Amino acid sequence: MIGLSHYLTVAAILFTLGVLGIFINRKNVIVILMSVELILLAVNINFVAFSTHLNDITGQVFALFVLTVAAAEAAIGLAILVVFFRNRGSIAVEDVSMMKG
Amino acid sequence: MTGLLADYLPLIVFIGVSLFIAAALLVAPFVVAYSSPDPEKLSAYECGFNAFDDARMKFDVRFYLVAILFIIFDLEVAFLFPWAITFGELGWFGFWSMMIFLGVLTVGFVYEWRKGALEWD
Amino acid sequence: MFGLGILSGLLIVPLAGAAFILTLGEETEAVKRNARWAALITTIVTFLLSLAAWARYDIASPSFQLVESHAWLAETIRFKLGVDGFSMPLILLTTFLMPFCIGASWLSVEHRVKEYFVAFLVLETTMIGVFCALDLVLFYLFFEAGLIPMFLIIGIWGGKRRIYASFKFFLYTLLGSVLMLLAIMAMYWEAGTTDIPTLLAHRFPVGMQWWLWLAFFASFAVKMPMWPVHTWLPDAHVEAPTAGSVILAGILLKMGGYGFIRISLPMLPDASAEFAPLVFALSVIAIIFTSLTAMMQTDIKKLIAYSSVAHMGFVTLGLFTLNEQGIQGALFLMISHGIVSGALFLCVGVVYDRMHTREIAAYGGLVKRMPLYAAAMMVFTMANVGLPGTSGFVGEFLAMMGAFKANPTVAFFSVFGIILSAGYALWLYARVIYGKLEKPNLQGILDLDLREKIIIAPLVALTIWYGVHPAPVLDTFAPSTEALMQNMRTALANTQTAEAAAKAAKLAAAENMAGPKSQKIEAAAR
Amino acid sequence: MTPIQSVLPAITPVLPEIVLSIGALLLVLWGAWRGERSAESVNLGALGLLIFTFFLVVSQTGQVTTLNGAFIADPFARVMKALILIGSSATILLSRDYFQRERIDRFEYPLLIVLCTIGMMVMASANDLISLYLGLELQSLAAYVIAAFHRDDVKSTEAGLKYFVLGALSSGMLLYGASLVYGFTGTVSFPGIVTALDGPVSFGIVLGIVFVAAGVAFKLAAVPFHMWTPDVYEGSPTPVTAFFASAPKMAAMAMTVRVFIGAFPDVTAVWQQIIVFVSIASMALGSFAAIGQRNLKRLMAYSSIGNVGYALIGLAAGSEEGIRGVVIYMVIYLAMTLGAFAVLLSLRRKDRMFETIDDLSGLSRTHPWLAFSLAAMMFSLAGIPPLAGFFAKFYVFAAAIKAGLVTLAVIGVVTSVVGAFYYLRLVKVMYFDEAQAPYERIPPGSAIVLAASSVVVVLFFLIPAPLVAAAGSAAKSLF
Amino acid sequence: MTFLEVLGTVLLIALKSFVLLAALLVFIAYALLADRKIWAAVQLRRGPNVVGPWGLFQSFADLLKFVLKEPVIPAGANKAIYLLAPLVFAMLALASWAVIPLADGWAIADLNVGIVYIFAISSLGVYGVIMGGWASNSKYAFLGALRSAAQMISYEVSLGFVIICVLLCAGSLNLSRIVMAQDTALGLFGWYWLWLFPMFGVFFVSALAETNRPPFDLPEAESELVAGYMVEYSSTPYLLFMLGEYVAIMTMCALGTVLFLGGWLSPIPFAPFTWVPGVIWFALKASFLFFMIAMVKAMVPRYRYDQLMRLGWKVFLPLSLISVIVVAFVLKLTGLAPGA
Repeated sequence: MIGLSHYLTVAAILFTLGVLGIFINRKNVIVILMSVELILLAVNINFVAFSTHLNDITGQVFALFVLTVAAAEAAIGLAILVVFFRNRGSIAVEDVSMMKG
Repeated sequence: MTGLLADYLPLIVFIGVSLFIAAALLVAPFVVAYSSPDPEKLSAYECGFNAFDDARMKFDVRFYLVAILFIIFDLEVAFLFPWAITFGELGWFGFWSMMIFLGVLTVGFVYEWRKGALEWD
Repeated sequence: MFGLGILSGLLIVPLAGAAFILTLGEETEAVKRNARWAALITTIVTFLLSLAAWARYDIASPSFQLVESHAWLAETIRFKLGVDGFSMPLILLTTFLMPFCIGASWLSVEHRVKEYFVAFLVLETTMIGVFCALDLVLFYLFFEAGLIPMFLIIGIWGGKRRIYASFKFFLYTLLGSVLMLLAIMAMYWEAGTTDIPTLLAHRFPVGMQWWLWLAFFASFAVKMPMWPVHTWLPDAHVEAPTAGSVILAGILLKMGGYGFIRISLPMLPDASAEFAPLVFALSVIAIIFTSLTAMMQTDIKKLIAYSSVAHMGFVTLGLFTLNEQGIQGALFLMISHGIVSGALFLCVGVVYDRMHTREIAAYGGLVKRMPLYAAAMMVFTMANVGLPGTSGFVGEFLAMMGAFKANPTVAFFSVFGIILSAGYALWLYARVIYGKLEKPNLQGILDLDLREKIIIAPLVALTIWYGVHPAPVLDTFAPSTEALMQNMRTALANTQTAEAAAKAAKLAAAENMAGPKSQKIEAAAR
Repeated sequence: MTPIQSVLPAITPVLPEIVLSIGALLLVLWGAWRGERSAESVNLGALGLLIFTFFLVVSQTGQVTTLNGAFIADPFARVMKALILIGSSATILLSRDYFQRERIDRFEYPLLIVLCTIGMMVMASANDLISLYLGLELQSLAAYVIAAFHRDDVKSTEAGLKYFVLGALSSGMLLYGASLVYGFTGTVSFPGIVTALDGPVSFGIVLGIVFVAAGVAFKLAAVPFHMWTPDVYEGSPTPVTAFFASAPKMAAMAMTVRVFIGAFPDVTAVWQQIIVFVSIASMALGSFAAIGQRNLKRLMAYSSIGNVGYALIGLAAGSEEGIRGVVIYMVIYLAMTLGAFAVLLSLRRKDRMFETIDDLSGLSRTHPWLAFSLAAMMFSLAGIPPLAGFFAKFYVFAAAIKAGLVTLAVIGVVTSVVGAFYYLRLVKVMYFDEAQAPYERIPPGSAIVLAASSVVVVLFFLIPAPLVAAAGSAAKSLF
Repeated sequence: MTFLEVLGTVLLIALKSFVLLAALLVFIAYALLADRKIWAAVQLRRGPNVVGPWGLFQSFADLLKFVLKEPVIPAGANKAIYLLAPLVFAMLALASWAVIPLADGWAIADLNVGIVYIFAISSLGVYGVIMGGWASNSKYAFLGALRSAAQMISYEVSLGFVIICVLLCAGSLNLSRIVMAQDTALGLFGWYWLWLFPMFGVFFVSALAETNRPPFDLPEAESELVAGYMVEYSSTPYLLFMLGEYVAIMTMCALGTVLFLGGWLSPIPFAPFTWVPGVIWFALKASFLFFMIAMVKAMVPRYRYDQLMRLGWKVFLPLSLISVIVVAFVLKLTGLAPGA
């Protein structure tokens, strides 16, 4: 049967994919936004899995908050991306490089 | 079998069946229908001109705006669902919490309205 | 007045003068003049105030006097001021030298006059603060704060390589003193306070004294400066304006010595005794090596700078002899060197103002055109060499005496230093003052004017006066020195007893350990 | 499952946040109603609101938790909130002139600052992971937007984008850590976590703490999660940079302290090494990387990285003295940063802003007071007494020494000497180099901020007791 | 439970699902015909009348025609996504029907979150549209897809608020329970269409917009956009889009029936009307809604796109938002809320 550890493993894999997606991705900023969502998704899996496992509602409440914030974050991320695109004419990652840090 | 599975197994089966029907319809003409492609037939519709660039062009930023507005408002709806079904059991605290929430939402809405985010032209 | 005592007054008066000068408007000729006079009056008032403090000071008492204490960072870290036999003479030296510095800068500083005098007055406050602080944090505060005005003085009004010199000066000194800060904190947690009188009575564990001493040493050695961390000094001296050099050599260098006598020796007696050989070695190297270096110099200021390093070697040597003569000598040497080296830099300033060069080779035969100058210079050179009859002699002689008592070998080597100093100082004098007046541009050089006479005359008088009658200064030092020595002797004795006891206890413990162990082995064997 | 709460929770402890929120909403409506003409009035309104809230915060006393234990109002929270409010108000003061001249003085800017401030205040008062996260996000989301506020400027939007991407990543890390902590302790409330951790520590908890620490380090801009800082600081409009360097730093530090001292006080062994490492790395990078910078905003970015490293020394000590040191450090850092940016925002000539080190050349000739203030800030940042920066370092180093972290303290002082080098360089440029054409008159907002922060920095040593006492009681409330 | 038992259950469900879907598709075939007939009647035409008596087999003939037509995949298209799009669209449209209760207990999956499920599934329909428009690699298709998507999501928000109003009254997310909550002695006057009449109106119009029905059929407006996102499609891929749209329309009718028209309940709550099987009432009500939709198509002129968006965001959204607040207040003050 599928247990807590399976959920945690899936979440860990998703989380890793998300982080790698941000760091390794060299093509498109949209992919980065998606990676961020992936990370939050992994976190939510964790929360809900723990919540069920512990028989405690808090985790699900947290997950709901995370969802909300994720939406707001996506909205703002997209907005900034649009503004950037208007100025730069590109959303390729290598073009986000006016300043080298 | 757990209750969860009992609830959702029919759903999965149903989706499977509808997928099957749709897929059968999709595949059917490739199996039975006559086919003779030629370049003119396969070119994209362009009012008689040849397509001069990739069709996936830049498009109006307002579509993004609609998408963003949608994300925000649709999510608020998601918040309202649990509140609505436990509405009777909630005390005044729960009631006013959501009213404040909706109030904030309204303020945001007014702001968008006044900023012209809801105008299409 | 406002619950503030005379020492606070000494800190506030220069600051008030600085604030007044700051309020003067755009830099016009009139404003420049006003700034000069304001600075001069402020420093003279400060000097008079310090004389008033001196009048109230009871020379016979070894304890801290004129103490005032105000709430500050915490109950145990207070704004506490006070003076004793070590600090009072140094405060007087500071306030005494300041008017001369102002006078020396009267005409030579032409641009940004306001800021110049502000920097000097702030510097004066910090220097007085160092000498009268009775709290380690406060001490550190003033000790470090002096860097800022000095940095600006060298950097803005200095010579060609002023930026290099100012950075080197600042960073060297800062690096040394931050370690001191850590040591102060450690002392705070150990003793629960940073109050200097309390700490003087506190016995730090011997193991802790070690690294505390090293941390303080890092700071004071740079400030002194001791060999091999002295390299900032020649640069700073050469680049600084005349008055800056005077203050640097006259007072700032004394802070290191003051730190040793105020903190390292009395608070960390065991470590001081332990590390004395190290200090001796460094001092002797400084005396001989820098004296030799001084001989090679072609720049007058640089030569005097190296000679300062050498003289400071005598000071550290004297301090760490850990006997009355050595310490007294070192202290006296600090005062004397403050006057003499200051005066020498002023003399260099006199010719520099006229010729705008400090190359030794550019001068020669000045005695023909500047007899008064030559005479004054003669006195200071003699004092620098340490000839009897000048103030330089008393200090060096006492320090050597102390050194002979403590470690004859070291004393023997340091004698070379005196010989060498005679060499470079007289050679310098010979090359600049004597010889043929053949340089064409020296033909028209003028002797001391009234301002310069006013500045140099008191210094000449003082140099000779202290040389023949050193008693007032020595008497001031005496009670505090005695108290210090008393304190150290008991501390060292205690440590020795404690060590012996510990050794005994260890032996006993080892025996006890052996007892059950051997029993166990026996039991096992059975 | 807890029963649905029907009793109204105590709202007086949350009053400052509520007032600020309601005020913000009213300002939104006012701004929306009046359109672009309202920029001026919204600016004033936001400023008044922040100041009013400041007094509200200061007038509160005692130590209470409310909102089901999610929110705590204690002296620590109050001090940090007061700092946050000061930082935000000062930013608004600093911004007006700049935004007017750049013609981007839209009324949203002060509003976003206010919203961001609400988030930061929640962070300072968070007593469980949920409120912590919500506060953090409210702060971050507003911050992303204001970073890209100059929306026609490539640099600004790029800064916003970078800030967003890395900020979102860091929130993700923090959340992942939070989920692990929740899973292995069964609770999200800080006191609950303390109770749950009373025993052997599982690997899951350690992992959770590591991720939380990473997220927190991101928000603090501490090494090795600092890489966004220089770009974001350089790209954002200068007043926004001033904001980022001030108030959010306070909030991030408050959050860090809340998490580590509030939730994990008994597992110091797990996180102390992390904090020590982060602290050392930040101090070192802050000092060495700054040396090569020409751009003042980038320089301030590295300076802020270094300063966070110093402040973290206090946290690493993990003691009451340490936290007191952190609080004092943040107060003084706030004054120094705001002062430095006030100067930076005054470098304007013929509608152009100047922001490289060379533009400061000879400032002491043309603008003596400006140069004097900036020099004071720089000496203070370098930690030279008697300026306030010295006391900031004094308290954190003292705490480290007491906690036995001598190596950390030694590294700290050594890097501070290295740091002194580049701060001195600025003084050198201003005082030793040739003068340029003078700049325009200092905008009044900058003048006020500069005067206030100069007074704090220069005269702090005269009356340090009130601040030290406040910081002491703040630290005490956490132990 | 053995493997065989599981297999048996699955097969049983599959059979039920198949029957339901077959019935639905046949129903839609005639609904389509009815649509055309009504339209024609309004315009005083006859409509389809060739295939079979009164054109009764017209829809089946159309199906045959589509299957036998040559499937054209444009050269520049992204083939996989191009074919996946109609599949996804049709499948999602059909999937909603799993939870709709045709009568008491007549639902394939009587989910306790049924309404959320429908809400979620119908939102996903946008993906099919976007995929199709993007994969076609044609300007018209792409623009049409964007406009279609924007329109669909714009109205979904107010639809959500409308549903919240119903939920406040019903107190459950389960569709059967929502129907049961309308089962009062008042009969058809106890249903929510009366009590929430403005919401019913908003729902009806939103349903039109949500399904791209006239007068909101802008994305595929023949005169401007030559069939919008479907412009490049032919043969059964095209059929699947059309089918999906009609299924979605029927879903909306069914949903309207459940939420506002008392589902399978008899309008007059006593015998002999209660003897009539619930599914008949359900079909009648849904048909009535479909008739209304068809009439709208026949009678109302098409909107401009900006008018459409304005209506969605500036009229319906505030209206439904205020309704939620008003309904909540009324329920709270009168104590009528379920479970109070």
